[in-house]
Amino acid sequence: MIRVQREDFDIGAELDRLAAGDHRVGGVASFVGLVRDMGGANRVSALTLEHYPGMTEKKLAEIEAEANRRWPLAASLIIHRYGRLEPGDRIVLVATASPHREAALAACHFLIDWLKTDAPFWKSEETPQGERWVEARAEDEAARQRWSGGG
Amino acid sequence: MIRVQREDFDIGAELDRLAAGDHRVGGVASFVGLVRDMGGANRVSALTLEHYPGMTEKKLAEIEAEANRRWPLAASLIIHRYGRLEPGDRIVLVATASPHREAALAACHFLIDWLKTDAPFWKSEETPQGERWVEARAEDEAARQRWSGGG
Amino acid sequence: MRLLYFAWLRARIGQAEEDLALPADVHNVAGLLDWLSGRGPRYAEALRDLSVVRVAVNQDYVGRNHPVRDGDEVALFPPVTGG
Amino acid sequence: MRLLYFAWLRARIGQAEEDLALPADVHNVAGLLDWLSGRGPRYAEALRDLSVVRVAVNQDYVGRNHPVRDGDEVALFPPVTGG
Repeated sequence: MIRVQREDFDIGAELDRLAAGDHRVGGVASFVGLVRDMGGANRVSALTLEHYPGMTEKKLAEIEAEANRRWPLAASLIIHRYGRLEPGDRIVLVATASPHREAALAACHFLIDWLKTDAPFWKSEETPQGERWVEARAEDEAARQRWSGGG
Repeated sequence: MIRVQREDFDIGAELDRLAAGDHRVGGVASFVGLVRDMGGANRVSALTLEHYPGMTEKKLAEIEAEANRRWPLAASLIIHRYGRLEPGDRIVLVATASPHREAALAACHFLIDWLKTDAPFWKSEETPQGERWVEARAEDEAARQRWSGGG
Repeated sequence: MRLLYFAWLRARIGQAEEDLALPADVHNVAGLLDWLSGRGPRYAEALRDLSVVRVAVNQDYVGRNHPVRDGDEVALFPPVTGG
Repeated sequence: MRLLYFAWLRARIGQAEEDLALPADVHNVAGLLDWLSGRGPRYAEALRDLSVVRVAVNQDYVGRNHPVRDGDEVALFPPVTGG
Protein backbone atom coordinates (compact mmCIF):
# COMPACT_ATOMS: atom_id res chain seq x y z
CA MET A 1 0.00 0.00 0.00
CA ILE A 2 1.20 3.52 -0.71
CA ARG A 3 0.17 6.84 0.80
CA VAL A 4 1.29 10.38 -0.02
CA GLN A 5 0.12 12.77 2.63
CA ARG A 6 0.75 16.01 4.48
CA GLU A 7 -0.15 14.50 7.88
CA ASP A 8 2.17 12.66 10.25
CA PHE A 9 1.77 8.90 10.74
CA ASP A 10 1.81 6.57 13.75
CA ILE A 11 4.59 4.03 13.23
CA GLY A 12 3.36 1.56 15.85
CA ALA A 13 -0.16 1.55 14.46
CA GLU A 14 1.08 1.22 10.87
CA LEU A 15 3.40 -1.70 11.66
CA ASP A 16 0.76 -3.46 13.75
CA ARG A 17 -1.77 -3.12 10.95
CA LEU A 18 0.70 -4.32 8.30
CA ALA A 19 0.88 -7.90 9.53
CA ALA A 20 -2.32 -8.02 11.56
CA GLY A 21 -3.92 -11.45 11.59
CA ASP A 22 -1.49 -12.97 9.08
CA HIS A 23 0.25 -15.63 11.12
CA ARG A 24 2.57 -16.61 8.28
CA VAL A 25 4.48 -13.36 8.85
CA GLY A 26 7.70 -13.96 10.74
CA GLY A 27 9.35 -10.57 10.33
CA VAL A 28 8.51 -6.94 9.76
CA ALA A 29 11.31 -4.64 8.64
CA SER A 30 10.92 -0.90 8.56
CA PHE A 31 12.78 2.31 7.87
CA VAL A 32 11.72 5.75 9.00
CA GLY A 33 13.37 8.83 7.49
CA LEU A 34 13.50 11.92 9.70
CA VAL A 35 14.27 15.58 9.09
CA ARG A 36 17.87 16.00 10.17
CA ASP A 37 19.66 19.06 11.46
CA MET A 38 23.40 18.60 11.76
CA GLY A 39 23.72 22.04 13.37
CA GLY A 40 26.71 24.34 12.98
CA ALA A 41 27.23 25.75 9.51
CA ASN A 42 24.66 23.28 8.15
CA ARG A 43 21.89 24.32 10.50
CA VAL A 44 18.45 23.48 9.10
CA SER A 45 15.46 25.00 10.84
CA ALA A 46 12.90 23.39 8.54
CA LEU A 47 12.45 21.85 5.13
CA THR A 48 9.68 21.82 2.61
CA LEU A 49 8.95 18.78 0.50
CA GLU A 50 7.40 19.38 -2.88
CA HIS A 51 6.23 16.53 -5.09
CA TYR A 52 4.58 15.78 -8.40
CA PRO A 53 1.03 14.67 -7.58
CA GLY A 54 0.01 11.83 -9.83
CA MET A 55 3.51 10.81 -10.86
CA THR A 56 4.49 10.32 -7.21
CA GLU A 57 1.73 7.80 -6.63
CA LYS A 58 2.52 6.10 -9.94
CA LYS A 59 6.24 5.74 -9.16
CA LEU A 60 5.70 4.56 -5.59
CA ALA A 61 3.22 1.95 -6.82
CA GLU A 62 5.76 0.77 -9.43
CA ILE A 63 8.54 0.57 -6.84
CA GLU A 64 6.30 -1.37 -4.48
CA ALA A 65 5.23 -3.75 -7.24
CA GLU A 66 8.88 -4.37 -8.12
CA ALA A 67 9.71 -5.25 -4.49
CA ASN A 68 6.79 -7.67 -4.42
CA ARG A 69 8.03 -9.21 -7.65
CA ARG A 70 11.53 -9.75 -6.22
CA TRP A 71 10.68 -10.96 -2.71
CA PRO A 72 7.90 -13.07 -1.17
CA LEU A 73 6.21 -10.33 0.84
CA ALA A 74 3.00 -10.75 2.78
CA ALA A 75 2.52 -6.97 2.87
CA SER A 76 4.33 -3.73 2.16
CA LEU A 77 3.74 -0.08 2.92
CA ILE A 78 5.22 3.21 1.77
CA ILE A 79 4.07 6.47 3.36
CA HIS A 80 5.73 9.67 2.15
CA ARG A 81 4.88 13.09 3.50
CA TYR A 82 5.09 16.46 1.76
CA GLY A 83 4.82 20.05 2.97
CA ARG A 84 6.81 21.88 5.64
CA LEU A 85 8.59 19.74 8.24
CA GLU A 86 10.91 20.51 11.12
CA PRO A 87 13.96 18.65 12.49
CA GLY A 88 12.91 15.38 14.11
CA ASP A 89 9.72 15.18 12.04
CA ARG A 90 9.02 11.94 10.18
CA ILE A 91 9.29 12.17 6.38
CA VAL A 92 8.89 8.63 5.14
CA LEU A 93 8.02 5.15 6.34
CA VAL A 94 8.87 2.00 4.42
CA ALA A 95 7.74 -1.31 5.90
CA THR A 96 7.72 -4.88 4.66
CA ALA A 97 6.31 -8.07 6.15
CA SER A 98 7.34 -11.56 5.08
CA PRO A 99 7.47 -15.12 6.34
CA HIS A 100 11.24 -14.77 5.94
CA ARG A 101 13.49 -12.33 7.77
CA GLU A 102 15.91 -11.91 4.88
CA ALA A 103 13.12 -11.09 2.41
CA ALA A 104 11.63 -8.44 4.70
CA LEU A 105 15.03 -6.82 5.36
CA ALA A 106 16.20 -6.85 1.75
CA ALA A 107 12.89 -5.56 0.37
CA CYS A 108 12.81 -2.72 2.90
CA HIS A 109 16.34 -1.69 1.98
CA PHE A 110 15.51 -1.91 -1.73
CA LEU A 111 12.37 0.20 -1.36
CA ILE A 112 14.05 3.09 0.45
CA ASP A 113 17.02 3.05 -1.96
CA TRP A 114 14.75 3.15 -5.02
CA LEU A 115 12.44 5.70 -3.52
CA LYS A 116 15.40 8.05 -2.97
CA THR A 117 16.24 8.10 -6.67
CA ASP A 118 12.91 7.42 -8.38
CA ALA A 119 10.14 9.14 -6.45
CA PRO A 120 9.55 12.74 -7.62
CA PHE A 121 10.08 14.66 -4.39
CA TRP A 122 12.25 17.72 -3.88
CA LYS A 123 13.45 19.20 -0.62
CA SER A 124 14.25 22.81 0.08
CA GLU A 125 15.88 23.68 3.40
CA GLU A 126 15.56 26.78 5.53
CA THR A 127 19.05 27.70 6.73
CA PRO A 128 20.67 30.78 8.30
CA GLN A 129 21.84 31.67 4.76
CA GLY A 130 18.31 31.48 3.41
CA GLU A 131 16.40 28.83 1.55
CA ARG A 132 18.32 26.33 -0.56
CA TRP A 133 17.35 23.34 -2.68
CA VAL A 134 18.87 20.06 -1.52
CA GLU A 135 21.08 18.52 -4.17
CA ALA A 136 20.85 14.88 -5.20
CA ARG A 137 23.60 12.70 -3.73
CA ALA A 138 25.79 10.44 -5.88
CA GLU A 139 25.69 7.88 -3.04
CA ASP A 140 21.94 7.55 -3.45
CA GLU A 141 22.34 6.75 -7.13
CA ALA A 142 25.08 4.23 -6.30
CA ALA A 143 22.89 2.61 -3.62
CA ARG A 144 20.08 2.30 -6.12
CA GLN A 145 22.36 0.78 -8.76
CA ARG A 146 23.23 -2.11 -6.43
CA TRP A 147 19.72 -3.43 -6.95
CA SER A 148 19.90 -3.31 -10.74
CA GLY A 149 20.03 -6.45 -12.74
CA GLY A 150 16.94 -8.26 -11.62
CA GLY A 151 17.43 -9.01 -7.88
CA MET B 1 20.20 -0.46 25.08
CA ILE B 2 19.20 -4.08 25.63
CA ARG B 3 16.21 -5.57 27.40
CA VAL B 4 15.28 -9.19 28.04
CA GLN B 5 11.73 -9.44 29.24
CA ARG B 6 8.60 -11.53 29.44
CA GLU B 7 6.29 -8.59 28.64
CA ASP B 8 5.29 -7.33 25.22
CA PHE B 9 6.66 -4.02 23.94
CA ASP B 10 5.16 -1.03 22.10
CA ILE B 11 7.04 -0.58 18.82
CA GLY B 12 5.87 2.96 18.16
CA ALA B 13 6.83 4.14 21.64
CA GLU B 14 10.21 2.38 21.46
CA LEU B 15 11.10 3.84 18.06
CA ASP B 16 9.97 7.31 19.07
CA ARG B 17 12.06 7.17 22.22
CA LEU B 18 15.12 5.86 20.36
CA ALA B 19 15.79 9.06 18.42
CA ALA B 20 13.86 11.51 20.59
CA GLY B 21 15.39 14.96 20.62
CA ASP B 22 18.47 13.98 18.62
CA HIS B 23 18.11 16.01 15.44
CA ARG B 24 21.22 14.52 13.87
CA VAL B 25 19.30 11.29 13.32
CA GLY B 26 18.16 10.94 9.71
CA GLY B 27 16.99 7.34 9.74
CA VAL B 28 15.65 4.69 12.07
CA ALA B 29 15.72 1.08 10.86
CA SER B 30 13.95 -1.67 12.71
CA PHE B 31 13.13 -5.35 12.55
CA VAL B 32 10.40 -7.08 14.51
CA GLY B 33 10.33 -10.87 14.72
CA LEU B 34 6.92 -12.47 15.19
CA VAL B 35 5.74 -15.95 16.14
CA ARG B 36 4.85 -17.58 12.87
CA ASP B 37 2.38 -20.33 12.14
CA MET B 38 2.61 -21.68 8.62
CA GLY B 39 -0.44 -23.90 9.25
CA GLY B 40 -0.99 -27.28 7.64
CA ALA B 41 1.38 -30.01 8.76
CA ASN B 42 3.56 -27.38 10.44
CA ARG B 43 0.80 -25.92 12.56
CA VAL B 44 2.19 -24.14 15.63
CA SER B 45 -0.29 -23.18 18.33
CA ALA B 46 2.33 -21.59 20.59
CA LEU B 47 6.02 -21.51 21.34
CA THR B 48 8.03 -21.15 24.50
CA LEU B 49 11.29 -19.25 24.52
CA GLU B 50 13.84 -20.32 27.10
CA HIS B 51 17.06 -18.39 27.65
CA TYR B 52 20.21 -18.31 29.76
CA PRO B 53 19.79 -15.40 32.18
CA GLY B 54 23.05 -13.58 32.59
CA MET B 55 24.68 -14.89 29.43
CA THR B 56 21.80 -13.54 27.33
CA GLU B 57 22.33 -9.99 28.56
CA LYS B 58 26.09 -10.36 28.17
CA LYS B 59 25.84 -11.57 24.57
CA LEU B 60 23.26 -8.99 23.53
CA ALA B 61 25.43 -6.22 25.01
CA GLU B 62 28.44 -7.57 23.10
CA ILE B 63 26.48 -7.73 19.83
CA GLU B 64 25.21 -4.19 20.33
CA ALA B 65 28.70 -2.91 21.14
CA GLU B 66 30.02 -4.55 17.97
CA ALA B 67 27.35 -2.82 15.84
CA ASN B 68 28.26 0.50 17.40
CA ARG B 69 31.91 -0.17 16.66
CA ARG B 70 31.17 -0.90 12.98
CA TRP B 71 28.64 1.85 12.22
CA PRO B 72 28.13 5.44 13.36
CA LEU B 73 24.92 4.93 15.34
CA ALA B 74 23.20 7.58 17.40
CA ALA B 75 21.25 4.91 19.29
CA SER B 76 20.43 1.21 19.20
CA LEU B 77 17.97 -1.05 20.94
CA ILE B 78 17.46 -4.79 21.27
CA ILE B 79 14.42 -6.14 23.10
CA HIS B 80 14.05 -9.92 23.26
CA ARG B 81 11.15 -11.64 24.97
CA TYR B 82 11.04 -15.06 26.62
CA GLY B 83 8.25 -17.28 27.92
CA ARG B 84 5.16 -18.60 26.14
CA LEU B 85 4.05 -16.76 23.00
CA GLU B 86 1.32 -17.35 20.44
CA PRO B 87 1.26 -16.85 16.65
CA GLY B 88 1.35 -13.15 15.79
CA ASP B 89 3.02 -12.25 19.10
CA ARG B 90 6.17 -10.12 18.96
CA ILE B 91 9.40 -11.93 19.93
CA VAL B 92 12.17 -9.47 19.25
CA LEU B 93 12.74 -5.85 18.28
CA VAL B 94 16.00 -4.57 16.86
CA ALA B 95 16.24 -0.86 16.09
CA THR B 96 19.05 1.46 15.05
CA ALA B 97 19.20 5.22 14.59
CA SER B 98 21.90 7.01 12.63
CA PRO B 99 22.55 10.23 10.75
CA HIS B 100 22.99 7.96 7.73
CA ARG B 101 20.37 5.70 6.18
CA GLU B 102 22.86 3.03 5.08
CA ALA B 103 24.40 2.78 8.55
CA ALA B 104 21.02 2.35 10.22
CA LEU B 105 19.90 -0.30 7.71
CA ALA B 106 23.15 -2.27 7.74
CA ALA B 107 23.48 -2.22 11.53
CA CYS B 108 19.89 -3.38 11.98
CA HIS B 109 20.45 -6.28 9.58
CA PHE B 110 23.73 -7.16 11.30
CA LEU B 111 22.14 -7.13 14.76
CA ILE B 112 19.30 -9.50 13.90
CA ASP B 113 21.64 -11.85 12.01
CA TRP B 114 24.10 -12.05 14.92
CA LEU B 115 21.37 -12.32 17.49
CA LYS B 116 19.99 -15.37 15.68
CA THR B 117 23.25 -17.28 16.04
CA ASP B 118 24.83 -15.81 19.19
CA ALA B 119 22.10 -15.05 21.71
CA PRO B 120 21.36 -18.03 23.98
CA PHE B 121 17.65 -18.52 23.35
CA TRP B 122 15.86 -21.76 22.50
CA LYS B 123 12.38 -22.20 21.10
CA SER B 124 10.07 -25.13 21.63
CA GLU B 125 6.89 -25.30 19.60
CA GLU B 126 3.49 -26.70 20.47
CA THR B 127 2.24 -28.65 17.47
CA PRO B 128 -0.52 -31.20 16.81
CA GLN B 129 2.22 -33.87 17.18
CA GLY B 130 3.23 -32.53 20.57
CA GLU B 131 6.03 -30.28 21.72
CA ARG B 132 9.22 -30.09 19.66
CA TRP B 133 12.46 -28.13 19.93
CA VAL B 134 13.14 -25.85 16.99
CA GLU B 135 16.36 -26.79 15.22
CA ALA B 136 18.99 -24.24 14.28
CA ARG B 137 18.98 -23.27 10.60
CA ALA B 138 22.10 -23.43 8.44
CA GLU B 139 20.86 -20.26 6.68
CA ASP B 140 21.12 -18.35 9.93
CA GLU B 141 24.73 -19.37 10.35
CA ALA B 142 25.42 -18.40 6.73
CA ALA B 143 23.73 -15.02 7.20
CA ARG B 144 25.86 -14.40 10.26
CA GLN B 145 29.06 -15.36 8.45
CA ARG B 146 28.47 -12.62 5.88
CA TRP B 147 29.32 -10.09 8.57
CA SER B 148 32.57 -11.77 9.55
CA GLY B 149 35.84 -10.15 8.78
CA GLY B 150 35.51 -6.79 10.45
CA GLY B 151 32.63 -4.90 8.82
CA MET C 1 0.67 20.48 -24.33
CA ARG C 2 0.73 20.85 -20.55
CA LEU C 3 4.10 21.78 -19.07
CA LEU C 4 4.88 21.35 -15.36
CA TYR C 5 7.91 22.73 -13.51
CA PHE C 6 9.13 21.62 -10.09
CA ALA C 7 11.61 22.71 -7.42
CA TRP C 8 14.16 25.32 -8.58
CA LEU C 9 12.99 25.00 -12.19
CA ARG C 10 9.57 26.21 -11.06
CA ALA C 11 11.18 28.99 -9.01
CA ARG C 12 13.42 30.16 -11.86
CA ILE C 13 10.80 29.95 -14.60
CA GLY C 14 8.37 31.69 -12.26
CA GLN C 15 5.36 29.43 -12.68
CA ALA C 16 4.34 25.89 -11.80
CA GLU C 17 2.58 25.04 -15.05
CA GLU C 18 1.44 26.35 -18.38
CA ASP C 19 -0.42 25.18 -21.47
CA LEU C 20 1.46 25.62 -24.70
CA ALA C 21 0.85 24.82 -28.33
CA LEU C 22 3.74 22.72 -29.55
CA PRO C 23 5.53 24.20 -32.62
CA ALA C 24 5.31 21.98 -35.65
CA ASP C 25 9.08 21.43 -35.83
CA VAL C 26 9.43 20.13 -32.24
CA HIS C 27 9.22 16.35 -32.17
CA ASN C 28 11.16 15.21 -29.13
CA VAL C 29 12.33 16.21 -25.65
CA ALA C 30 15.63 17.67 -26.89
CA GLY C 31 13.76 19.86 -29.37
CA LEU C 32 11.29 20.96 -26.71
CA LEU C 33 14.08 21.99 -24.29
CA ASP C 34 15.82 23.88 -27.05
CA TRP C 35 12.66 25.71 -28.03
CA LEU C 36 11.79 26.52 -24.39
CA SER C 37 15.27 27.99 -23.80
CA GLY C 38 14.50 30.57 -26.50
CA ARG C 39 11.25 31.73 -24.89
CA GLY C 40 12.89 34.35 -22.68
CA PRO C 41 15.63 35.03 -20.13
CA ARG C 42 13.92 33.09 -17.30
CA TYR C 43 13.70 29.97 -19.45
CA ALA C 44 17.24 30.45 -20.74
CA GLU C 45 18.55 30.76 -17.18
CA ALA C 46 16.52 27.82 -15.84
CA LEU C 47 17.62 25.57 -18.70
CA ARG C 48 21.22 26.75 -18.92
CA ASP C 49 22.65 23.48 -17.50
CA LEU C 50 20.61 20.65 -18.97
CA SER C 51 22.71 18.03 -17.16
CA VAL C 52 20.64 18.74 -14.03
CA VAL C 53 17.28 18.79 -15.77
CA ARG C 54 15.15 15.65 -15.71
CA VAL C 55 12.12 15.18 -17.91
CA ALA C 56 8.98 13.10 -17.50
CA VAL C 57 6.44 12.65 -20.28
CA ASN C 58 3.01 11.53 -19.11
CA GLN C 59 4.53 10.78 -15.69
CA ASP C 60 7.34 8.52 -16.86
CA TYR C 61 11.03 9.42 -16.87
CA VAL C 62 12.23 9.75 -20.47
CA GLY C 63 15.43 10.44 -22.35
CA ARG C 64 16.13 13.31 -24.69
CA ASN C 65 15.05 11.39 -27.79
CA HIS C 66 11.61 10.57 -26.43
CA PRO C 67 8.87 11.92 -28.73
CA VAL C 68 6.58 14.71 -27.54
CA ARG C 69 3.12 15.41 -28.89
CA ASP C 70 0.46 18.01 -28.28
CA GLY C 71 -1.72 16.66 -25.49
CA ASP C 72 1.25 15.27 -23.57
CA GLU C 73 1.91 16.20 -19.95
CA VAL C 74 5.60 17.12 -19.84
CA ALA C 75 7.34 17.82 -16.53
CA LEU C 76 10.77 19.41 -16.03
CA PHE C 77 12.57 19.12 -12.70
CA PRO C 78 15.97 18.65 -11.05
CA PRO C 79 17.20 15.25 -9.81
CA VAL C 80 14.86 14.06 -7.07
CA THR C 81 15.72 14.36 -3.36
CA GLY C 82 12.92 12.63 -1.49
CA GLY C 83 13.02 9.92 1.14
CA MET D 1 31.56 -26.34 39.60
CA ARG D 2 28.09 -25.20 38.62
CA LEU D 3 26.55 -26.97 35.61
CA LEU D 4 23.60 -25.55 33.69
CA TYR D 5 21.54 -27.36 31.05
CA PHE D 6 19.18 -25.74 28.56
CA ALA D 7 16.50 -26.75 26.05
CA TRP D 8 16.43 -30.46 25.18
CA LEU D 9 19.65 -31.07 27.13
CA ARG D 10 17.84 -29.92 30.27
CA ALA D 11 14.83 -32.05 29.36
CA ARG D 12 16.89 -35.21 28.72
CA ILE D 13 19.20 -34.83 31.71
CA GLY D 14 16.16 -34.09 33.83
CA GLN D 15 17.38 -31.02 35.67
CA ALA D 16 18.27 -27.41 34.91
CA GLU D 17 21.37 -27.19 37.06
CA GLU D 18 23.58 -28.99 39.54
CA ASP D 19 26.70 -28.38 41.58
CA LEU D 20 29.46 -30.92 41.06
CA ALA D 21 32.95 -31.42 42.35
CA LEU D 22 35.23 -31.67 39.34
CA PRO D 23 37.29 -34.90 39.28
CA ALA D 24 41.02 -34.23 39.49
CA ASP D 25 41.70 -35.71 36.04
CA VAL D 26 39.23 -33.45 34.16
CA HIS D 27 40.96 -30.37 32.82
CA ASN D 28 39.03 -29.21 29.80
CA VAL D 29 35.60 -29.21 28.15
CA ALA D 30 36.22 -32.42 26.21
CA GLY D 31 37.17 -34.21 29.43
CA LEU D 32 34.15 -32.82 31.24
CA LEU D 33 31.74 -34.00 28.49
CA ASP D 34 33.35 -37.44 28.53
CA TRP D 35 33.09 -37.72 32.30
CA LEU D 36 29.47 -36.47 32.32
CA SER D 37 28.49 -39.08 29.71
CA GLY D 38 29.52 -41.76 32.16
CA ARG D 39 27.34 -40.50 35.01
CA GLY D 40 24.25 -42.47 33.96
CA PRO D 41 21.90 -43.31 31.10
CA ARG D 42 20.26 -39.86 31.02
CA TYR D 43 23.62 -38.18 30.58
CA ALA D 44 24.76 -40.77 28.06
CA GLU D 45 21.60 -40.25 26.02
CA ALA D 46 21.73 -36.43 26.23
CA LEU D 47 25.39 -36.33 25.22
CA ARG D 48 25.25 -39.07 22.59
CA ASP D 49 25.70 -36.66 19.65
CA LEU D 50 28.20 -34.04 20.74
CA SER D 51 28.05 -32.30 17.35
CA VAL D 52 24.83 -30.63 18.53
CA VAL D 53 26.09 -29.73 22.00
CA ARG D 54 27.39 -26.19 22.58
CA VAL D 55 29.33 -25.25 25.69
CA ALA D 56 29.75 -21.94 27.50
CA VAL D 57 32.22 -21.45 30.35
CA ASN D 58 31.49 -18.47 32.54
CA GLN D 59 28.98 -17.26 29.93
CA ASP D 60 31.29 -17.31 26.92
CA TYR D 61 31.13 -19.82 24.07
CA VAL D 62 34.18 -22.06 24.19
CA GLY D 63 35.75 -24.90 22.23
CA ARG D 64 36.44 -28.41 23.42
CA ASN D 65 39.98 -27.60 24.52
CA HIS D 66 38.94 -24.77 26.79
CA PRO D 67 40.11 -25.39 30.38
CA VAL D 68 37.56 -25.99 33.14
CA ARG D 69 38.15 -25.40 36.83
CA ASP D 70 36.17 -25.89 39.99
CA GLY D 71 34.25 -22.67 40.53
CA ASP D 72 33.44 -22.27 36.82
CA GLU D 73 29.89 -21.90 35.58
CA VAL D 74 29.60 -24.36 32.70
CA ALA D 75 26.50 -24.45 30.49
CA LEU D 76 25.55 -27.15 27.98
CA PHE D 77 22.93 -26.49 25.33
CA PRO D 78 21.94 -27.11 21.71
CA PRO D 79 22.58 -24.55 18.93
CA VAL D 80 20.60 -21.43 19.73
CA THR D 81 17.28 -20.62 18.03
CA GLY D 82 16.30 -17.17 19.22
CA GLY D 83 15.31 -14.04 17.33
